Amino acid sequence: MLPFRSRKRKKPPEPELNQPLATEATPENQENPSLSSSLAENLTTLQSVFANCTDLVYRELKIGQEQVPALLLYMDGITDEKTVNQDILKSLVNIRYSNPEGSGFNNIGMIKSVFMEIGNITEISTIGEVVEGVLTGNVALLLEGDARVLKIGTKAPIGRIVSEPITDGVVRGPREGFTESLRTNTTLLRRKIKDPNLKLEKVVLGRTTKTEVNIAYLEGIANPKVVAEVKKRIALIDVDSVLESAYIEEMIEDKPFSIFPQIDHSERPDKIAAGILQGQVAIFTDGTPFVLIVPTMMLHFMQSSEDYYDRSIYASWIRVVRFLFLNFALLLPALYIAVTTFHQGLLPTALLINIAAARVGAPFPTIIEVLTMEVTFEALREAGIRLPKPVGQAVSIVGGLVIGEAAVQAGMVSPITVIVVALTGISSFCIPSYSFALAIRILRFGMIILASTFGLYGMLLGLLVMQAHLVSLRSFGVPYFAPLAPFNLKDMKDSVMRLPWWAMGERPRLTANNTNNNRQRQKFFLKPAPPDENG
Amino acid sequence: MKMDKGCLTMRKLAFIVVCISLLLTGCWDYQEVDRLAPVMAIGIDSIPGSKIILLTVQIASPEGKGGSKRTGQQGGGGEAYTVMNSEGKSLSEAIHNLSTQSTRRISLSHCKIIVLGENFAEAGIGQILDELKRDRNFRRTDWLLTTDKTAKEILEKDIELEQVPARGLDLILQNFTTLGRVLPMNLSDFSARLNEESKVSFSPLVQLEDIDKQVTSQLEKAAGRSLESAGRPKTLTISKTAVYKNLRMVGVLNEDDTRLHRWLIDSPKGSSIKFTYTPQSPTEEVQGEVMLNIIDGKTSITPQISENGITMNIAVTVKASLSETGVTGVDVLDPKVVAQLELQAAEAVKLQLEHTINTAQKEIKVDYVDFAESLHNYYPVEWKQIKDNWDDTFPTVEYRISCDVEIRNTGIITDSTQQNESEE
Amino acid sequence: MAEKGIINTKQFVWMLFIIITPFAAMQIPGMLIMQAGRDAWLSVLSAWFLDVMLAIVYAYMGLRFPGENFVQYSITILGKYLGRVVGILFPLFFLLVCTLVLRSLSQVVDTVFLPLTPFNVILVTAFLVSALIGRKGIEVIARMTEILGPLYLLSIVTLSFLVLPSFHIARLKPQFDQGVAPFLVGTPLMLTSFGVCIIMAMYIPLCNRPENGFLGKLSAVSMGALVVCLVTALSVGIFGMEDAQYMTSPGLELAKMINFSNYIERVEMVWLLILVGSGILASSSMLWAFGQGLAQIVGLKSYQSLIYPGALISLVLSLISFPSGLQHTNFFHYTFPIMAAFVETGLELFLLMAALILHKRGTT
Amino acid sequence: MTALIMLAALAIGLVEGIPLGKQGQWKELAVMSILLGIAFLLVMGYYLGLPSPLVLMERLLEPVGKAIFK
Repeated sequence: MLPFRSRKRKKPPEPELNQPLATEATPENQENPSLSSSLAENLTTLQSVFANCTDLVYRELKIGQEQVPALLLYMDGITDEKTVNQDILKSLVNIRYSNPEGSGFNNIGMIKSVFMEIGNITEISTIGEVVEGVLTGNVALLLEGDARVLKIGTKAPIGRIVSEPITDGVVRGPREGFTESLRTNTTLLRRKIKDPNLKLEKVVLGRTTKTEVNIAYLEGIANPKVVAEVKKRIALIDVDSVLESAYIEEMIEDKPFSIFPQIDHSERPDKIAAGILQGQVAIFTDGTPFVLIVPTMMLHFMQSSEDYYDRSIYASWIRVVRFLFLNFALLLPALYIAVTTFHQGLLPTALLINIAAARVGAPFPTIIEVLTMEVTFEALREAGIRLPKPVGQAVSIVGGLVIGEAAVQAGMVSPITVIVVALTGISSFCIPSYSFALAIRILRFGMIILASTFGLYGMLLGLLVMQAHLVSLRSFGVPYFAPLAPFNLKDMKDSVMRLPWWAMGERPRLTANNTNNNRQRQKFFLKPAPPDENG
Repeated sequence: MKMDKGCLTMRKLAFIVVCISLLLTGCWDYQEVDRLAPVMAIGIDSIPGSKIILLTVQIASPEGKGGSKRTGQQGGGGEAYTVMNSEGKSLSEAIHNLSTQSTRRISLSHCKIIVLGENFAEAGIGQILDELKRDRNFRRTDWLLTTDKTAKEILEKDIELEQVPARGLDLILQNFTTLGRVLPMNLSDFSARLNEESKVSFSPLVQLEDIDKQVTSQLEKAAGRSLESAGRPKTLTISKTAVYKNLRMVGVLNEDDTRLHRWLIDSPKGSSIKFTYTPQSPTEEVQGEVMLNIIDGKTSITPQISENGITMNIAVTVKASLSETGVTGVDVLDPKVVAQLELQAAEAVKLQLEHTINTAQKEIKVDYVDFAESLHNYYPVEWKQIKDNWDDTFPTVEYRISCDVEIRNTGIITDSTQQNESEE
Repeated sequence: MAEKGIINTKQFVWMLFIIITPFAAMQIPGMLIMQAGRDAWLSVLSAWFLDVMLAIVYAYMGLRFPGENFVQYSITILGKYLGRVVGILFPLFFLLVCTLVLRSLSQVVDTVFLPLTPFNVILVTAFLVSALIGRKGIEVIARMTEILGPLYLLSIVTLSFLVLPSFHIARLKPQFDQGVAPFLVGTPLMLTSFGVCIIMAMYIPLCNRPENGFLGKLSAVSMGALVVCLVTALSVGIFGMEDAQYMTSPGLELAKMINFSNYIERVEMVWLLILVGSGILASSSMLWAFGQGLAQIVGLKSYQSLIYPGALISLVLSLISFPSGLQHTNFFHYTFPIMAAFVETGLELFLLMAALILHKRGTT
Repeated sequence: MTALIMLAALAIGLVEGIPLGKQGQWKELAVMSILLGIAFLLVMGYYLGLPSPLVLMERLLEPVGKAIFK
């Protein structure tokens, strides 16, 4: 009865909604000794904490006329060398001030308020804070005779410069993408939404990685229940490391065993901004350009940010095409098997004869042919992604030959199978979201198996089960398959089709806050039109 | 509603296990398409007096389809179709017997043509009809054809321009659905008609005609010498109609009657009217063979029961375009002339229709002109009395034909500029 | 209550519609034509009218006993013991309908899709999927009907347009050929099929606006009647009355007739797929109603655990009760209408009378 | 078939029943077991040659139906 054991797992205690966030709740304060006023003592403590950390710099110096010993502590590399040298060291060394009372220069508050030419300075007083501050790229200034420490913010702006995102490509639209630096990312967002209501709440996740996570939402427009739910779920995360937003995604999604992704992510600031503007909540994670956005509905995976920059007619048409090819990607090989091996009566006569002619002498049954080709295709795709770019191209050329011409020439597979597999491959590239396409890729194999057992009836059963699962999913309280089911006519304006911007007067009901009047985006049919020539 | 995660997983696991176990045992109906023998047409013959059915099937063979496309494989050639024969006490038995000679599974789902041989049709087709309707593979859209020869002969014949003859027959009949003189008959309509009050149905008659020889011999006669001829094989033609009554073939309509029969029970659309134009005033001398193409038209049969008996009012309205006037001098710009043409065309139509109805009443004596059905529709109460001896009543039914022809256009020229032959 | 889901009026309409639709795929139109001949489509219309009348009763009872379905208000009206005895008839009736519908559809699938696959396998898979959906609760069923319902309606309207060229109106004439007797007999036969949407009484308490119950039912039954009416009228008009009455599924034969300028043809399987899908969905609703009703009678906290056992009983019944399709058709033709009329009309009117006489009223 | 049905009953009993037992919903468990038992009895009855309840209903009501319908 092993599988049942998991039921016994105790659920984590349900947190109150108004409970403070995780950072403040961490029990560090108790086991975290205060600093002493002796610099030597502090130094010993810190050296034991940072034993064998060769990248830690201890810079001892004496300040003021009294020559008070001081210690600058920072991690080499993650602090900005220039700031440390020019702003901090210079201003410290240049202190020619003597305490008139002659009691020595021990006032760390004075350095902070009078001498330091740096903006971001906080006073801290525990070892733990010092350690965390140093590890996150700050400079700690310790002073003899003072139990307080100055944490001077000098995070180095390392990382990529803002460049065009690799995923989510567009023809028309902004070219900037998120980078690995959290602050850069939030800056990109802030530059798009200049509103004090854009809240960025900070959480630190990961006992070891201490990854900073920001929850961004637009107060008054985001649904407070969703915001609270996001905060609650994130607060419950207690892991030792968060290296990518996927860690968080897997932790907070509604149905962990569902095959469908329930949280969307993007590299594009404009997409995230648009999501926030329609009431979604974004989760920024330090160290990754991928920002999560919740709640997500299935349709979000089928939309590209470019849909909003193309004219609405084109965008609607492209969305329709995408849906068509979504179905192709899911069903085409299965349909091919079902029709050619179960329901030959369904084929037009001429096509039946053509397919039969193409299959004459084929050594393997259709199902094996299709499965082999599909698996080969998957391998090809995987090989193309992982390898270095020049090699990847070679792989796709060779692979294209293998699964294309050569296999047919050798009489291993019938040409029609190659056409079907190729069309399926192209179709799966039409799905804008990579993670959603992955789900479809897996389901495709399920469909192939079903079709090879029960033909179209099997496909029907598979579709029914899949559909039942899809409509039963929820992402942060929002039905996953909305607005198609439950059907919501007003939200359909931005679903399979996209109405022009002047017709999208209201924010989507499902994501936006429904309790106040903020649903209205603009006046209805606010369309500056040319003057009426007749009038 | 909140589920415990653990039990949910367990249920999913169980579901997946059940599904997989079901799937692994499956594939009962799995059948590779190249292991099929798609039957394109079946033909049924019988020997008079015996209950044995002789079945001919025409099977498309993919190998012969213009040569196989794959190189290095057994490259093409061969016929695009093969014909197989078998016999049995019933259709299904004969089909089962086919499997003794076929390496591939016989698939009937693509059969579109059913040809009934003359002997078989005359002996009665009831049993076959039942099987055709019962078998899921046959469709009610399948065409039913009768032949005055044997079905075997028909199905062994090539059709020009088509690789598989059944496909050719199918195309001919499809063209007939919109235009043409013969009313094509599918299984559904055939069966529905047999169930109607008159128990009469009909199907196109497919014939083998040596058109090449006919034309050559006529040309030879005219030229007075023997001509060289390529000697093309006989051709399949569909121009006549076989009439069934109570599941038995009882007669054949000739080409004219076939055409007008379609006028009567379907519509005149796609047909044509040919008549000799006689000018109204004796001063005009020209006479010409005039041909009208019918663009649109409608026929309605309205019965009327009075003390004198039953009268059928047949009203035909036709919209036509002038396709040939035969000779010049017919001034089609003159409204009077056009009115004359219309009147005379209507007269011609009347005569032809009368001939057709006479054939039905006097010669074949079978009500294939839908009189019974319209009586049933209009006089359901009276029909119950007439019904029992309708076969005797039918030849005596009076009818009145009114015809209205309207010439819509005169083709793409108005008047002919040709010299009159007589002026030469 | 065990079911916490809430459905809106639109979903209510589509759910009822989906309940009626499988009958268009099954033997019902054939049987109806056998009974009523050319007047079959008129029987559908009159059955529609009577069913709407009946809907008034159900909607009224739903409002008189707010938040209660008929299982609950039969207990409220008739007391703890008698009420339970009467109340349990409804869930059992739904189980019976589930049995018949799935058996019927599996037969169609067996003859049309998979002739060589053992019938039992098809039956078991249909039951499995339908129980799976039923167990997910009313919201999932409601959302699925919202997708399948419009699809179904669209497909049947398209079908009608595509087969119209083969339609001969003369074959529908004359009406009342055999007098009004066939028409009158056909009406109750059809009414018992429409009557399955008494399941509305299970839905009304879960509706966000129960006062729309009657209007919802009216539109659902009107659409359902349109569908069945189209199928019967078109089958008679295309195949003739004599042929159509012996068809196991006239709707399927109609779909096989599609041949639109030689390009759109052989699409009957697509149509049938939608039909079977909606049939499975309807059965899920039935299983759900069975579990929910039974849970309320016994007083359980959750009904989910009853769905699979209910499906198993239903499966066993459909396996052991009918040795052949013929028996099943006979049952559908002669026995089911009597039982259905008793439960759908008799019981509910009895409850109404009892409520009026005993002056019972629900608590708001 | 009988064996398969029993197996299915057993599987349903395990999959659905164990969580119920763990949650202490004994009443639900009892009702569920009764339902499975009914299914079991029906199959056994069929195996032993007893008619199914639907057949009994049919015997009772079919004459009525035949009187009304053709």
